[in-house]
Amino acid sequence: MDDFYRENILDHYRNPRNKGRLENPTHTHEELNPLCGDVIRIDLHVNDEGVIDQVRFDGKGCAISQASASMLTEMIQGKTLDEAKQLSKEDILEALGIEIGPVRLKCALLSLKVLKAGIYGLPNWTGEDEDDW
Amino acid sequence: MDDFYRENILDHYRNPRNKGRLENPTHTHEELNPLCGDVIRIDLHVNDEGVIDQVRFDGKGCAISQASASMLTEMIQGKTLDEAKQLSKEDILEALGIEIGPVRLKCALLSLKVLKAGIYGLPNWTGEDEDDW
Amino acid sequence: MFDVDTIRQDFPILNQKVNGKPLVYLDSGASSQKPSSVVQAMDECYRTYYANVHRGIYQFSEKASAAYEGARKKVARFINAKSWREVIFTRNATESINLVAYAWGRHNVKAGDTILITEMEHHANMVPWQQLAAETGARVAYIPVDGRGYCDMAAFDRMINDSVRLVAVTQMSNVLGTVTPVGEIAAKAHAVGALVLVDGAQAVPHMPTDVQAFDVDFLAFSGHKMLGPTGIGVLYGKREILQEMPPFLTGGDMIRQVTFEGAEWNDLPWKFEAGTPAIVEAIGLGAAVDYLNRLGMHQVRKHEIELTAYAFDQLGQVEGIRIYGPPDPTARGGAVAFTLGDIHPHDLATILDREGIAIRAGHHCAMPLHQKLGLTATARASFYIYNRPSDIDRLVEALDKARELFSI
Amino acid sequence: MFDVDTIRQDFPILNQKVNGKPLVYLDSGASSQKPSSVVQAMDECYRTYYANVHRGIYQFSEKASAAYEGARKKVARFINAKSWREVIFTRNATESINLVAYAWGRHNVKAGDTILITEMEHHANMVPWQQLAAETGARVAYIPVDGRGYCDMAAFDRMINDSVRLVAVTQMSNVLGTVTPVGEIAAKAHAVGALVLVDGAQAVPHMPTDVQAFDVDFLAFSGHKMLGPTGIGVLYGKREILQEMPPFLTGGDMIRQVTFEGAEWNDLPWKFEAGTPAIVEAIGLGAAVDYLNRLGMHQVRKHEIELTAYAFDQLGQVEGIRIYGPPDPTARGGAVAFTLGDIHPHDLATILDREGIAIRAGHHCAMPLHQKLGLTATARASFYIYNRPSDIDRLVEALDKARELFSI
Ligand SMILES: Cc1ncc(COP(=O)(O)O)c(C=O)c1O
Ligand SMILES: Cc1ncc(COP(=O)(O)O)c(C=O)c1O
Repeated sequence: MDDFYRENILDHYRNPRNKGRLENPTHTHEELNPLCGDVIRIDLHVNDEGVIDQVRFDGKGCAISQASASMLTEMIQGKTLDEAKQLSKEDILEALGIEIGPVRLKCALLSLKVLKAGIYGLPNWTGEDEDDW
Repeated sequence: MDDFYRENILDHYRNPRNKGRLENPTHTHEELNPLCGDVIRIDLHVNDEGVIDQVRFDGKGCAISQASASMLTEMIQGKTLDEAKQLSKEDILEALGIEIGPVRLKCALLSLKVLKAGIYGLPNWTGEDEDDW
Repeated sequence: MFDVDTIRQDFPILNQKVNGKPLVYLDSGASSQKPSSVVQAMDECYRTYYANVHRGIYQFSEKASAAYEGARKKVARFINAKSWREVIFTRNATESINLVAYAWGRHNVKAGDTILITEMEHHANMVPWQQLAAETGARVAYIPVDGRGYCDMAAFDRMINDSVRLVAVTQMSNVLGTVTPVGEIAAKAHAVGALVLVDGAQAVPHMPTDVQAFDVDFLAFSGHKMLGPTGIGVLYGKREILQEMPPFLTGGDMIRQVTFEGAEWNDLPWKFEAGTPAIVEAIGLGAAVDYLNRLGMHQVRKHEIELTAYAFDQLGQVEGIRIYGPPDPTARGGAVAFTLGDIHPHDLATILDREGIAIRAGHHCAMPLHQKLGLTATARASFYIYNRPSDIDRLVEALDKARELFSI
Repeated sequence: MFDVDTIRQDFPILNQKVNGKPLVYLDSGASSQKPSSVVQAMDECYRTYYANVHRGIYQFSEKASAAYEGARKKVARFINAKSWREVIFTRNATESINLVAYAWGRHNVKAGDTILITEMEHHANMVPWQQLAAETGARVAYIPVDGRGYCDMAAFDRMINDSVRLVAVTQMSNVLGTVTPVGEIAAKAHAVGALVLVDGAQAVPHMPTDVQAFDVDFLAFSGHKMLGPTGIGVLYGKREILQEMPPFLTGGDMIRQVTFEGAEWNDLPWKFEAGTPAIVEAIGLGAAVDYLNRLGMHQVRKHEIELTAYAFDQLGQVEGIRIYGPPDPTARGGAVAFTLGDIHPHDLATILDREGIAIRAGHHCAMPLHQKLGLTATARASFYIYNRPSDIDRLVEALDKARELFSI
């Protein structure tokens, strides 16, 4: 076998970090991957200092979407909302550490889309396509 | 030049036989060639013996459609309606005496279509396509 | 006669490596590959006699017109239509169905009417009817699929009544593979005065089709799933019905006469073909029909029954696999949907791709069916004339690797 | 840079004899020939990486998807759209216009509203509006064409008022050649709150197009007239407007989610692309755009102005000829309609065909314009990048023969 499904990815998939829901989120949003019907929901709690002190993701999906969501929660936990907004497609891909085709890219970026589209109020952010020309 | 526009055709085109209208036709019908908007109308008078004793065609069109209409009137004049009904695509083509492509065929058969569709009451007779398979 | 190795010589695309492994193409249900003769027929047109059709009074145009209309006649014969005038070229099966929903549906379906479809329809044969219902106040009712994946004919018998205007049903499910009894459905629908539209997108490429024997009113299918090019589809409709329908798209070619005040429509089938048609694609589809005729559709069906039987045998031995749809290979087509343990079908497809094996994963444009099955997605392997038992062996090997990787 | 002899090497089809005479192809207004690179781009797809797009998780499908979406981006840049999401692939210009008539028109045009079009529209940009008017109780009003073939802008100024919902106008007449001032028309239409649809079927292949500079709301055109394959057309629409429109055709690919109760639509542009699209045709169109970009659209336009000027010069000397449309070659495109004495255009086309010259004869899908001109048909020669002055010389010679034969 090759190294597409790296240890790292399978570990996050089998043992997702921050999985579940928050009781009192300050931000919550979910998005669907129309390709397959997978759904990811993210709950955030931002404290008075503007810092994301709690984060949970929920949903069902493939190893790529689940692992990247799990990684994403680790990346934004403890950041300010503004810092978290800087998160880019490249950051996610770097965390996954694999080359990814255009279709599975939608899986990889689904959780980022939840953040951008819902929580940051960018409803038209589509994950990856917009600036690509 | 070649022999597509034979003497015969140009003669019928320049000097059409039986051109005009009848005062008291027993049958009258017109059809349009949707390809170009050309129209041909045929008036018949059938006498008590069932014989076509008068025939006129009217309309504007190309040399092929005009010449074939002119020839057609000569072919049916003096025939019974039943005899005239036997007239086929092949009869017209033989009279024209040329090889004709599928598009101009519509011009060549427009007057026959007027007869078949209107005067013989075969509204769905389309000239040439139907049986061709 | 039917020899896969010989057939494969006509499909050089299959003779490639993907990710270093010999390609195994198992996604013909989504779209088939094309034999060289189809690509050549199109090339020949572009390189030697291309022109717009119908109105051109010069050699290329006359030749192109004859080829285009000749393709229509080939298709008409292929499905045993009574007349070539009953064959309308569209872009794909989806457009064919929408044509009926707009041009027939908007004028014949009213509030209170029922449109009967099955639970296993492709979105193409579901959403247009949902839209029609939403606009007219009619309702869509769903013929259930039973536990084994068959169309529940007892339920159909209860549901068919004179409120039903149309029964729109797939002839072969693109997920479960199920072949439906369209002849029986048509007879019962006609008995209550309903029309029948058959979605033949999956069936027409894979088994003999006879619209007169089935006595269906409309049949929709796509060229690209039956060895033909993209950009061309077919709507068959009974002549009397098409004749009564108003046009769908309007513009050039579909008119007899236009004035500033309005227009008169052209004869069938051109009344439904507005604008410059997919000329070269129709010619390509004609060549595809020639190819299938040379093989013989009964032989094609036989080959796929054999492959499907082998697939059930071999896949059935993979631990953790679950296969959907009827297990009887004579009651189904060669589209085999499955899941493997809790491995997401997307992951499965990626793993298989890295082994050179092309399958499809997702909802296959049948979300409601997946919802009913309690799934968001399945993996699907689908077969065609160029597939061999060894392709299935390769699939099974790769599934075993996936099980290892995901430790199931 | 722009060298016709070099260009002609890319069009081997032109290097043939017809009826024993070297072919002169003067019917690009109906459909253009295709350079080898376009046919090759399509062949390459079919022979090396063909698969259905969007949902396939394997290499061919990913490559085909990238090529298909890449073609969209090429087209978007070619017309200077703000976003590739504003480019919808259809079958042809006719379908593009119908899409607007159905999905925008049925929801935005009411009884008493006006749709303003010109007298010289192609049926494709006339009949859909007549149908919309008939269904909604709106009316179609016709901007007159003046004696020289120009759009009567003074009349337009009088006709444009706030009952007008849409101005639908050709950018270049396929009969008169007239180029219309679409920028000015758009500004005045927007001033009264009307939208503007431009029929670019004849213009986009032949001159630079900038939808942002023109500020048009919709632009429709066909691939087959601009070196691309049949079976593919384009609808450009402003994003905000497309976003608000309901879908037209429904089915797979254009949905985000379907349940038994209904559906949610996909993002732009896919919301308007139901079913398997014309994948390979889009790729071919992308290659055609590449070809045109290499030549440069300003150069293409310049070449055609020169040819048209030469055609007016030479044809003008043929006794008995009457040429229609503006004589100023910078105010018109290279579609030149004419009549010769009382020779019927059909006869003319046949005579020319026998000399190896392909022109078009008929009403060119503009019957109302011909009615206004008092004609049933005209002959039309139309030029493109591969035509040369000597083609026009051959045309003139053959017209002289026709005059002899018909003794005029
Ligand atoms: C001005 C104009 N509009 C629209 C069309 C229709 O194009 P298509 O037949 O490709 O849909 C044409 C082509 O004949 C045209 O010349
Ligand atoms: C059963 C069925 N119906 C309809 C379609 C739609 O076909 P197309 O996308 O070619 O319009 C498909 C193809 O996926 C299908 O499998």
